[in-house]
Amino acid sequence: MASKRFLYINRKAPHGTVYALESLEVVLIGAAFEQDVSLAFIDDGVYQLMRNQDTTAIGSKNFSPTYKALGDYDVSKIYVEQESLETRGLSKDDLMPLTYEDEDDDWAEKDSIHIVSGAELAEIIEQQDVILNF
Amino acid sequence: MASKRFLYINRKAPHGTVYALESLEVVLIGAAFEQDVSLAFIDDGVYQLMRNQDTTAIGSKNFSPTYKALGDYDVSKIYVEQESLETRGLSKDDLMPLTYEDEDDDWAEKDSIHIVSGAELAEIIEQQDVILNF
Amino acid sequence: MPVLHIVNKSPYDRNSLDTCLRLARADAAILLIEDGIYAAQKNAAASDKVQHALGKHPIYALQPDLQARGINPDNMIEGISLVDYDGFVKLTTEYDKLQSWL
Amino acid sequence: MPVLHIVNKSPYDRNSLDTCLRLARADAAILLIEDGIYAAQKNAAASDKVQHALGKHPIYALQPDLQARGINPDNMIEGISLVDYDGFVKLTTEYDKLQSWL
Amino acid sequence: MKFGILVNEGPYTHQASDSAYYFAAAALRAGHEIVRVFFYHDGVNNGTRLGVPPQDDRNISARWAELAKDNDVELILCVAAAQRRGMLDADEARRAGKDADNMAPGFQISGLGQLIDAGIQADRLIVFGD
Amino acid sequence: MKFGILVNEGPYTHQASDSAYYFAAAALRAGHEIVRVFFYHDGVNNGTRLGVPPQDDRNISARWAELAKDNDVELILCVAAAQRRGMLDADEARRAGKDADNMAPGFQISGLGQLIDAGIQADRLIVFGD
Repeated sequence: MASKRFLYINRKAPHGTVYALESLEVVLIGAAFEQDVSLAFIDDGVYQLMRNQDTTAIGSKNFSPTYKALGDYDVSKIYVEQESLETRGLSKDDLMPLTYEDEDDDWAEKDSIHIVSGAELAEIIEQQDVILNF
Repeated sequence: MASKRFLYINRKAPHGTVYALESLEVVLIGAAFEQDVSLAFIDDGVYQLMRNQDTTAIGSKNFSPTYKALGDYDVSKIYVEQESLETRGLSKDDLMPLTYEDEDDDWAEKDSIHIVSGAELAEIIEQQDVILNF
Repeated sequence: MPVLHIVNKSPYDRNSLDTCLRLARADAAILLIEDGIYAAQKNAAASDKVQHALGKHPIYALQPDLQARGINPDNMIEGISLVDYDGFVKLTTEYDKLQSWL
Repeated sequence: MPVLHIVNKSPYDRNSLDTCLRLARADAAILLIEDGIYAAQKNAAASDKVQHALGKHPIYALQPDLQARGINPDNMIEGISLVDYDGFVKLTTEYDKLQSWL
Repeated sequence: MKFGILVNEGPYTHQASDSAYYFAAAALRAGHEIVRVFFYHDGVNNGTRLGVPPQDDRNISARWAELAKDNDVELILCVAAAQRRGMLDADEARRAGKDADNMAPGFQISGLGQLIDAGIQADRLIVFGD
Repeated sequence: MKFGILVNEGPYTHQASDSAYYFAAAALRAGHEIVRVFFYHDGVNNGTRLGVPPQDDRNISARWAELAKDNDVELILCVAAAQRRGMLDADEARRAGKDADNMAPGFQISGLGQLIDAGIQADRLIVFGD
């Protein structure tokens, strides 16, 4: 069967609701299906990638380090909308570095995060076969 | 025991979520406790009072006629914020008429709905003992 | 074939309609369902941006959700088309990508 | 004694902070919890209105929620006070009306 | 055409499950196939057999089960989301050492892979949620 | 000081139940009394005894029950909201003709009047929700 293009759209902040955590669980399971996978972080979804999240004092699971494992699951197309970052006073430096090893380039370590404009993201959305929202 | 002032604040649209319905259930049960009861409708909460709601085609319970029974339960202080109406292009004529019979005025039928400014509503909030949000 | 954007939240409570309008390409359609149908009402604070969006996108609203909420079709912004659930299904066959702005 | 307003939603997703600021009297305090703490970040789109509100209201933010979300106290708007859960309880004893903007 | 449906919210609190149900019914009416309805997050709570809604209200779980039976549609609850929230079938209950289970006939518990598979099998995957 | 606490959301999906728990623990630590925790809407789902959260995550229902036991706090689930959502104790299950129940020890089912009563009894009623 030909592979399909799956896009996971993340628009919700982490911790206030469970959607970010349970969305990440789908991405990790889905990686085994060898489809073409992309993740988009839009609006409050960009907060999911913030550095230095520490949930000790609210007692819930700190799943944020798991994003760093996405590269190992061959999930390396991570799109973050520029306008969503700007609205929140954030830049790429505020986000965790997410990388993957490019097997077509002698396993060089490369950046998974692509900061994109709304127009670019609109085009990425249109290229998909399956769009998942949580 | 001295009676307390209870304010129910309704900020959510009906039907999309169950909060409006379950909030109304509390008000009706609470009426038996002979406390001083007020209801405020703010933001999308004003949609709860729209005329002509008909849920036949979405299959859920149409609880909107129940608001008309509030007067019979001695719930007659219903505050609707003017700015919330204006933002949504609504006026009092778009809302169901809600009335009560005033026992101190020979059971004259009177209007329960008071359209208030934000400043007036802020003062009403400050006069309460217990504020319930759903 | 292009994208059908589905918006189910009130434009006064959440940012989902705004984000949808920011990210919908000119060939995409928009369907308002559940509390999203409040965006279809005319003479309201969100009406101008919806009116403007009608120049770029076909916009549909789910009639059962309008009726449930007491929004009279006469009070709808002109140019928005009403569909029932059969029409909703038909739209999802005509557009091959479905994006729900949850 | 006046009102403690509690806001638990992001100012970019919902309208609850805006409504809180519209309806909070000058003697009221505001506590940001859960996703509400994103309003405490400086140099962001909501910072100006929060800064302005600080002229009228004491504003508090729940430190455990900031820490969970990776917001560094250095990136907080100056004048907002951090409280832990013990401080949260203390605030609710000092203000005698509690209004949660759900 | 083949549809997959994802339901992210539980019964009664959000309209998502109602909207998904009416969409599913209309799709079947139009002659389409529904390859699977996948319930995730609080959506797993749609699978309870213990609900006792008021007489004058709909029974959301029973309605889903009936639609599935009449049209041979798979109703899948995500196992991880279901365990977290206390939605168990007899097998899961036994495995977890619980003294009761609460899942309704017509629903099945399975893994998240079934959601990805629905995306692969279906011509359209549609999501209903909050 | 006497506190009443209203929890409008279920476990795990929204932070409301966690925030309410930490607030309650801090109030008790400070020597305050909690007259009642009332669970309404999806909040009733906090009362399940069938939850099987992952090993590395908190058990929200068990944590509430323990706090209540150690500090003699009433945990009340609204009966109407609970019936709608399939959260039953043994009595409710029998009355409704159901073959199982799912409520955890430490929780009780009662009417909405208990919420109003909490508002009357308590010096402060605080609401946690979505």
